[in-house]
Amino acid sequence: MSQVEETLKKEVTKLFEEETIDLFVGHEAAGVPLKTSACFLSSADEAKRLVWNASCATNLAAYLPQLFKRPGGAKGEWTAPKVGVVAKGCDSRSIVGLIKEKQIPRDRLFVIGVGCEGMIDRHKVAGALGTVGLAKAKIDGGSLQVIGTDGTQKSVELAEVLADSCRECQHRTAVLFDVDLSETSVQVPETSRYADVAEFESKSPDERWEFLVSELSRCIRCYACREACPNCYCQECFADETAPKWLGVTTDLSDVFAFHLGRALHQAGRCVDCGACVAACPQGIDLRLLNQKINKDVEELFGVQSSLSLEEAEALLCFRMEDDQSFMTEP
Amino acid sequence: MDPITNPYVPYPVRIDEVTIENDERDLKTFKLVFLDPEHEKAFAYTPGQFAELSVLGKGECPIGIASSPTEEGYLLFTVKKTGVVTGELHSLAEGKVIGVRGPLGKPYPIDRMKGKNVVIVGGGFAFTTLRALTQYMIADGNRSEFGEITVIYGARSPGELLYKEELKAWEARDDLKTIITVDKGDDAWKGREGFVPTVLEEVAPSSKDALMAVCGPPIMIKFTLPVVEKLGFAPSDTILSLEMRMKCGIGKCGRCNIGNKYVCKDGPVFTLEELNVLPAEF
Amino acid sequence: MTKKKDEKTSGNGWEPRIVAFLCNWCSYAGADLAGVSRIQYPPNVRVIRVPCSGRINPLFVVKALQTGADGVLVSGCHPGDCHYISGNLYARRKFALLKSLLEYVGIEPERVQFSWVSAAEGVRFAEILGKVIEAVRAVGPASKMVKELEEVT
Amino acid sequence: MLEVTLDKSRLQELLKLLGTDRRLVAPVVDRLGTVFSEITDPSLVCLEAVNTNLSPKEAVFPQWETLYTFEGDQVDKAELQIEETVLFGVRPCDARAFELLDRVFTWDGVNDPYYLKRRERTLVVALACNAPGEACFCTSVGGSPASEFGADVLGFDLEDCLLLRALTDRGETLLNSASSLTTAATEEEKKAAQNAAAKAEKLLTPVAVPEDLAALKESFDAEMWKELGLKCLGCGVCAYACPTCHCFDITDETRKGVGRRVRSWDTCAFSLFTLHGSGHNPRTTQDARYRQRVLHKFLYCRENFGEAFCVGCGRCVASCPAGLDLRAVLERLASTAKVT
Repeated sequence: MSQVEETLKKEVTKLFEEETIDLFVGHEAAGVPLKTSACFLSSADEAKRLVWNASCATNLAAYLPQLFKRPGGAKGEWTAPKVGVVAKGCDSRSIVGLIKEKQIPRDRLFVIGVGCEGMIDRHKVAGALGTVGLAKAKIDGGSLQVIGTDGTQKSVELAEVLADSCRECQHRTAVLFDVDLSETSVQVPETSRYADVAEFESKSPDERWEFLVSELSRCIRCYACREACPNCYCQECFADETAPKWLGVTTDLSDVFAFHLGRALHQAGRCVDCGACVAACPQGIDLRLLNQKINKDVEELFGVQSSLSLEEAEALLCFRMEDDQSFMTEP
Repeated sequence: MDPITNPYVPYPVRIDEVTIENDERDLKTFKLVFLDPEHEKAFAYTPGQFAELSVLGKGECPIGIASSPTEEGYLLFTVKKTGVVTGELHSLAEGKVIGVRGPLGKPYPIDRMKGKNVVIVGGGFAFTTLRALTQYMIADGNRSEFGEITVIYGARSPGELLYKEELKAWEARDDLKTIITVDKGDDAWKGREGFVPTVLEEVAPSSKDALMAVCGPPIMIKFTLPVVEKLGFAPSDTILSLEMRMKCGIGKCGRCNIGNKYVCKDGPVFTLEELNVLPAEF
Repeated sequence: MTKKKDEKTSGNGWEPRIVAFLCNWCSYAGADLAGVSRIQYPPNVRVIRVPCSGRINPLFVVKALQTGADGVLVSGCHPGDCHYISGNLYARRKFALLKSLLEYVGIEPERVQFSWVSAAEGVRFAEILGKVIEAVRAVGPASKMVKELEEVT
Repeated sequence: MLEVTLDKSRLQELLKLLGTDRRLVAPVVDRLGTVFSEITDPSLVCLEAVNTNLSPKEAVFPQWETLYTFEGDQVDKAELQIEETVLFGVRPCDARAFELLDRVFTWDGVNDPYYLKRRERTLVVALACNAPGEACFCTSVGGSPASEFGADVLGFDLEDCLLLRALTDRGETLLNSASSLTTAATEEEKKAAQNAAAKAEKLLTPVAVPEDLAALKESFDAEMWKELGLKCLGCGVCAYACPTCHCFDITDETRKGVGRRVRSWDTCAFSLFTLHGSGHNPRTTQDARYRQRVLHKFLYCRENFGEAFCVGCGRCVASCPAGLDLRAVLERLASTAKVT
């Protein structure tokens, strides 16, 4: 991926020099291995900060809406900046969704598409290391070499530590871009994108319930899932509303279920399975089980996947007379 | 759970009287009576302090105490209807039992005011604890402890003035200079018109041997402070009361933290000198 | 949050509590018609009138389950009959996803049901409601999703 | 100072004994690493856990707790019931955090009965670190891999045995109650413990923490907050994982006139944290909120309590979904502070 990183830096430098953009949103290295951070560049000479590797899991689309909001103290005329952004397949789909929902303006946005072969799930790496922390990591072909904080060395298959979303991802290049840096070699896996959900569906109702109870009882209500999600841009989330008060703010399981069911339902027809919520969760809860289930239903029932194009209406913003209603109760 | 030993448990109080204060009917004064005399004794307060009014099932809201401890047997709180708890309070009739948790926070520096002239400048419904302070100073036996007392109080319109009957009584007193103003009067209004800062400048109370207590909406404060400075009141002699989102009221929950101060326990009363060194996060 | 089942099932006193969200123009009128026509239907239902089935926020249903409803019935106008032209057709998509998701997480499918009932269908309303109540009765008191508060001493 | 040695082969017996008539909470292996968990099977206790996924503050300041229940306008008369607990295998940084939390919950003589009762009923058996975790920097904020603050007993992992040092009377009573399992520590073992701690200390990478409080105050208007505010997602991970963050919310939950008043974790990073009923918000932007968290810890707490509210566990660094690194922020603050 270092080749792409080089090209990316050059492209961004050019965009600044040609004054196509005022600001660029990309990934830069963070303080711990296998983690990156969003960065906000405002000049060509900062392009060297950019990185592109298998730890660029952040969905940068989540950062975009704030950039187009008029700042609180701004006086007089205010023009939104021209913003460049690097986008994986999932990021680009979120961008499409945000444009359609009028949270970001297409004409102030310059999207650099990149091909993606999947991002590393740090939770899985932590799990593989066990009781020790991660001191160093290096990607070496198809494997990941890790060194623990106690000096232990381990080699794990890269495929083993890829995020679940990435394992099943079938949109590995940007669906919307102004420049596309993806290589022709980007392979789409042959698995179904709903294999994990299908497996879960095959369990008995009580098994499913018990599993979700064990997952969701890990929730600490930090809302990292919500804040990392590009779709969660509500000024006031239903979970924070006090009139009406939908749910309590504690880790009472009923409230935790209500929160996560409510959030998943708000994502219906909008979730692009980027895995940002799973990656952000400090407790490693498999939130994808809920979101991807809805994605599966949406595709099966309404024949669409979320935010693949600017033209197609989102699933819950349209209907067909002949939509399925076999689930309805008849006398 | 004992309210005397557990600071999170409110004292039960009965609503004895509800007075609608303004034309918009979103300001009500609640007269509250303790159910247990032990609780009343434990609730020893000084003007400027506040309490958490508690409606079980809805929550709590911090409200300045509008009564003065010299008014024995009850507490007064003037509450604006803004959210869930205050909305519920406004729906409650006389006889209902609610909770009061406090007294909380630091009061007005009464000891420093003794022997001095005191200027009180209030605007709108923020007049509540200033009413408590005034009432305290003019109470029988206390009046002689203070020098000249000047009260300047304004509201948007005559109908929005708090404690209307009481203001009339104050105006009639000769040991208290009371100046009432409204931004804009109506046909029946015979009194003064004009914004509080302008009136303050006209009245021009002397800053010599005097302390000033100011409380009002942010916009009033903004235009009043330059006048206060012009009149020669030192920041250490200018006293304000802050409003801030609060939960615990006892310096734990962190919500009202500004700089190294917690408004609930270090305030809500601050001198301008103290506020000047705090970050502008209020 | 899993309620001890025996508490509520013990004795034969338990009756399912159903919350019915009915649209103002069709299903509510249908329920009303059932009433004025003296068609018997069980008293286990608490009706909440909404302007349109399109007004149903899935959170209404979740909240009902949290606060102790054993079953929820949502009913609106038949497709094509919506007072607001298409409110029920948008709603139908939401309902399909909600029903599927709740079943997927392990909540008994009997607990949350959807139907179309017109203003003229008093009999149909009574029949559907009866069916819902019997289905909920068969699965017993709700336990999953119910929020429990402590006893007060 | 009582110092005893426990052969590791007898660890299970010790844990069983500690857990008699008490709740035993200790680290166990989890799919993400290690977590504190209530122990029913002592064989699951993991001595190797360096930084558990979340801090053990939950033992004294749980994610949520009922302050009291009520019916109508009557508050429940019941007294607070708190179980006796022993926290085993707490790392010295986390134990030190208890000592810092004590100051908040007794500040100005106003005691928090819930925290204090939990604290009083919780015995802390700490375990000195032999190697640092992923983002550890305890020595830069006044701690050390063998810090004695906040714990009743401090243990040292010496391969085949544990050296256990009583730090409080309660700790001594605890060790005395287990005297059948232990032997008096030898000079050699004491020395080994000291060496292990010294070795661990050398493995830590120091972080420059701004010392000049006046300069730190100046940093309020620094440009860096804007950039950090853009990156910060505004979630509560850092605060909830932090052993010293203690901000909370109080809310009522009710049904049919019966209910409870609960307190639950909250954080200054949330956009609604300071929102007034009137709609006014003193901290409207994320940069103001991120700055509040950092300055509260490193400036305001130092002014109020004489110590920064950070024990250098690094959890906020390791778990931040935005990749924000408090260590880097401190370094930047320290260097700006020097310039000004």
